Amino acid sequence: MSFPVLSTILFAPIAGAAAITFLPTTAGSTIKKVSAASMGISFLLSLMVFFGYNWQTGGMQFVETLTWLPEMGASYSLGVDGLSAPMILLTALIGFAGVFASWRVDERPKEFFILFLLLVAGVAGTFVARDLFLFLLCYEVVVIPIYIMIILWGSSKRVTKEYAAMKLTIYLLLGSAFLLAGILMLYLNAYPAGARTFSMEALAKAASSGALSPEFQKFAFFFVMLGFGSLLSMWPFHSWSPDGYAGAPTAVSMVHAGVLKKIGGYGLIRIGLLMLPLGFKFWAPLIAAFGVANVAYAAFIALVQKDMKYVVGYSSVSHMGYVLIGIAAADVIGINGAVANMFAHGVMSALFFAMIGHIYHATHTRHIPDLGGLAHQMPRATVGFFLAGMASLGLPGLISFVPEFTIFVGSFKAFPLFAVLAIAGIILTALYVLRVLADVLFGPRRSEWDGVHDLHGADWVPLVVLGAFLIGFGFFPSLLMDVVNSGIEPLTPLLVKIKTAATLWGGL
Amino acid sequence: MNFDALMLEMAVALLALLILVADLLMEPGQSRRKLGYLAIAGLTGLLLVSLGRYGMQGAFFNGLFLQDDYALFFKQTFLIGAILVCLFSLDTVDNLPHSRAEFYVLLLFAVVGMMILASANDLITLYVGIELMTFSFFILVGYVLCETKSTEAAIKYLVLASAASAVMLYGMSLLFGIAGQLSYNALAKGLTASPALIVGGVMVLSGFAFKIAAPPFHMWAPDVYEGAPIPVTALLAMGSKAAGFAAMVRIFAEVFPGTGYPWPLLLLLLSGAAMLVGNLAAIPQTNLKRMLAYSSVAQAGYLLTGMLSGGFAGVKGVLFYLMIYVFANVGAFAVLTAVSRHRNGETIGDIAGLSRKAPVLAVVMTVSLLSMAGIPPLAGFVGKFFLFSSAIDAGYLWIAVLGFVLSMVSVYYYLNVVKSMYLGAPADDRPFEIAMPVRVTAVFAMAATLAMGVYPGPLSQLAETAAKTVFK
Amino acid sequence: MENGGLMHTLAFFLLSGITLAAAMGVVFKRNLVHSAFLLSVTFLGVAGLYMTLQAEFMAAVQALVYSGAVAVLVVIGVMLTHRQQMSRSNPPNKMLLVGALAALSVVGAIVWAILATPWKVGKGSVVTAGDIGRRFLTDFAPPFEAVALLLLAALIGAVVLFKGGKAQS
Amino acid sequence: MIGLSHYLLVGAALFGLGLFGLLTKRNLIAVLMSIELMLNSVNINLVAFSRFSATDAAAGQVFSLFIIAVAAAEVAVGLALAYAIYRGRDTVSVDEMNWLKW
Repeated sequence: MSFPVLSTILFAPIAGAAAITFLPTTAGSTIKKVSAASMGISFLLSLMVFFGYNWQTGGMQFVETLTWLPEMGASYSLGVDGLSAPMILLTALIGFAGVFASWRVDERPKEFFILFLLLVAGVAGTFVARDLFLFLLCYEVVVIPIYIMIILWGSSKRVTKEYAAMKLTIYLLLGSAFLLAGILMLYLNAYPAGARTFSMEALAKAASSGALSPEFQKFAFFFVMLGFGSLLSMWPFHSWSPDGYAGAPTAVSMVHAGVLKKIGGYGLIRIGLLMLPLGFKFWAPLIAAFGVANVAYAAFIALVQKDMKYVVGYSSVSHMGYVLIGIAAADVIGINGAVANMFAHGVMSALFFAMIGHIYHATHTRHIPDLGGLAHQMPRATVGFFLAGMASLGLPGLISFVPEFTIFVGSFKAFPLFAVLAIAGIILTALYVLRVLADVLFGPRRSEWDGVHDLHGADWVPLVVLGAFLIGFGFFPSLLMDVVNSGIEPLTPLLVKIKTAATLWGGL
Repeated sequence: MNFDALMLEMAVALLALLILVADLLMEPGQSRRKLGYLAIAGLTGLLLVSLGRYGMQGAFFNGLFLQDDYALFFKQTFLIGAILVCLFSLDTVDNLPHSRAEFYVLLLFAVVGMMILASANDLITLYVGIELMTFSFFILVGYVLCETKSTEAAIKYLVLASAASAVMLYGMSLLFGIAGQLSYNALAKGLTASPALIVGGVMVLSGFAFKIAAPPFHMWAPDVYEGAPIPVTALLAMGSKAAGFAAMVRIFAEVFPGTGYPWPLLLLLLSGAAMLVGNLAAIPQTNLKRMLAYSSVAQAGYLLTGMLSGGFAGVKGVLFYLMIYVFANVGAFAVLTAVSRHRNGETIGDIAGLSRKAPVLAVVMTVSLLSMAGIPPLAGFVGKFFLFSSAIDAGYLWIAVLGFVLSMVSVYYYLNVVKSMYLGAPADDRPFEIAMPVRVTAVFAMAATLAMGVYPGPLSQLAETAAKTVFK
Repeated sequence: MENGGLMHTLAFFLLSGITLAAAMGVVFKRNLVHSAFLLSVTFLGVAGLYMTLQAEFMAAVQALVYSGAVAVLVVIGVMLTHRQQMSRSNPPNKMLLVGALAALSVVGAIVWAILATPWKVGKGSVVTAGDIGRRFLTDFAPPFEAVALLLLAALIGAVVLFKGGKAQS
Repeated sequence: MIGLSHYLLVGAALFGLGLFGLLTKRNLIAVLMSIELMLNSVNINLVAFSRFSATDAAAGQVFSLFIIAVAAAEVAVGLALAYAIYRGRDTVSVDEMNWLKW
């Protein structure tokens, strides 16, 4: 067996966390260096995975398999395909940037970085798992560290951080309760007792071989949809998200908005579409409708927010709407766009939160009316903020233009009305993004911010690495799209097969 | 008479008598810690011996006493629980005003009772096993007599347990009337559908519901848990429950299936009620022992789902879950012992700021509670996975959904404890002293909870082998 | 006593009347001492019923252990713990109605079960003390030994609790 | 003619009286006495069954002997507890035990 790249990506943060437990509480800078080193290893290896992934051959690569729980049919098996390669890169990228965005955490740094590294490892695990049991294990690992991080290092604004943390935790866990039930049903029904397996490939095969009746698929998919929908902040299960992000410390907001939510979209495709295709098709119109609700509703709310983090929080809810519409289109182009958009949104929201975190650290406020003219005092942060904002409204040449465009192309055939409504949502996005940029960065110089620090030292890292991807993938979209496409293209036969399957409302 | 069949029970009983005699030979004022070590060493030795006894099948005393892997698995569960409880109760016992050695003696007697329950294959053995366990607990619960709470809890436990026994006995007498015999095998053949079977079965089930603290017979649990000394609460929580399930599963697997009544429906109601009542009532609790009591009511509900399917898959889940529940429970109660020694209280306020004073204990507490909630990668998740998948497999989907949802609700009150430990300010500035045995127990319990969550293979195989021996 | 005869019928009604009347006294009397003595009478009545069932050994044990030991123990308990006015020492609590309803419904269910079940009468037989003794030492050896432990536990317990009660005062 | 059901009905009545006392008595010792009534009703059942219908008649009587032994021990422990709490509080009324919620 060759060098276990994926396992190293997964276990480097865990090893880092284990090393930190033996460091004294006072060794703040050593703790940060250990975290940076372990995340650095993960990041470099994930770059290697992403760029080393042979998208012309496609399929699962970097495969690792170990027997784990044979009597349950679960194995420790990892691998990446075109769908998960971007996601694992995104995870490591944001995890790496997150460590540097937390460089100024001086209160109980030991606990902070242990929890952060565990969180990143958990997220990474969900994306490289080829086994549903391993996926579940990693899926729920992430919630508890987030809870503790929010209550300890978060901030109370509109709602207290305890409330925000509890709300987020309970929403996600309740969602996961339904997800677990759905997955268990799938596991138990796909194969008879004795031959049961958690292997994702085998389960996908069960669906295509007709072992799962359409009624069962509809039923089970509903549970899966509730689970992943609440994780993806699908309307009406979204309300934990803005509160949670506003309460969370910067790095947690980055990871959560950047990658954790994406598990929802990833799961809808990997588990919902592949393992329960008929159920997926049946509920797709509802998902698309919820997606439109996400786009429009969250954008409207974002317009009137006064706290920067709430603006970005609602903006992330709104962007997830596009992802939902793209996935629901059940069409290669739409899903391509959705996956690419998840990556794009991950990078830009992480950058957004990193910059907000920095501005908040410098000015001690996130209240938009209190801020203004920061471009004078903080030109570097302004660049980052501006980049993220422009990407958010889909400026050509930045990362999210191509994915969003692809979603519209893909979804227009399936849901013309919804696609048009969603395009209209872009106008709202432009409005709230520009409003924040104008109110916070531009305008007359304000003397009270004269003494604040701009980005310096470790603060540069998030801006540089995230910005590089924002621009790089913007100018060379094929770097991203080719890989994604290699994962989605093979779904064509499946998508064609379910083209005529029953749906909730017929064609819309 | 077959001594080999009774080997483990007799060895534990002899160990108890040995401690009793040794106590008489020791100076009155002398510390009784050595006797505690003796108990721990003896039990550990027996645990090791018992590992070699898998695969020994047999029915003794005319088929009234069974030796099989199922019973053995339970006996090991009890032994492990008792060893860990002894370990973290060493200091508590040292601080008792009197009768320190008798504490270990009674604890061992309780273990003998549980072991007999696991092997019982007739109603008399079952009854006597229950009573031996319960009697030891009456006294242990009331052990700290300077505390009126403790005495009061003992009285409540005595009255309610005796009443529950009386109801159960009445039910048993009706079963005897129908079948004319008392052994499970004979009952299985002789029980015919009749009104007396319904009434008798329900009464027997009520008695079991009391032992496992399932509603509406759970009312004793919060009071008794709160009043009893912490180590006793720990043993009561896992021992009484595990022993209750040990006997109950056997009866429901061997005696009731052939009678033609839908017994699983009753279990379904009991299970749903336990999950709902336990989880919802736990939310407003501020005393951690009461909170854990209601949480244990909820655990009984989860465990009952494993009995719905009436097959070995569910029973395997029950066995697995009970074993890991022992570790989660020991972890939580060991931490609580340390906190209680420091603050002389067990409320959520007493545990505040624990992460600053004793970070290791705070982590142990967090892990134990989250395992009870069933969050991966802790063992509780795998346990619930086995239980609920057996229920879904048997067609009881909605009870599993309810279980999943309510276990996520339970995270709410568990996280309140976590919040208090991590966010709250410590209530005092005194240095926090942790006795070595408590620390060792706590860390061991946490390691076990983690290990069995990440690699449940060996334990689940063992549980499966054991579960299969009940379904011949 | 031979089964089925007039004597037997008379004895049954007399003894069960005594038993139930005494039991009602145990429950409804306001004076705890009276209740305790009536409890003893109930036990003797039950012993009599055992005689009518030709279970002489049971009757003897019932009379000795229950009427003798247990009832005396209860009386001692009453005497030890009650020094105030005895005439109102055994009052009911506020749940009379609830308690009555609960008890009645349980008894109703039991009576229904007894009357509606076709009992297979006829196979039973008279049991001698020898049978019982043999069973104790063969089949029921494990519970027999366990009960010995249980009595020891109760003994230890009584001592521990008594000591504790003393230490406290 | 007196048959099985008669004895069972006497047992049922005794059980009901015991249950009623258990639920309505205030005094701990009275509660213990009520439980004894319930246990006696069980014994009547067992002995009656073993006389009239049981295939294994001895088992029923053995069972009731076990119950008698356990009941005696129960009374002993219960009274010791009653005494302990009486020493501390000067009362054995169950209602007044309010440290814990009843």
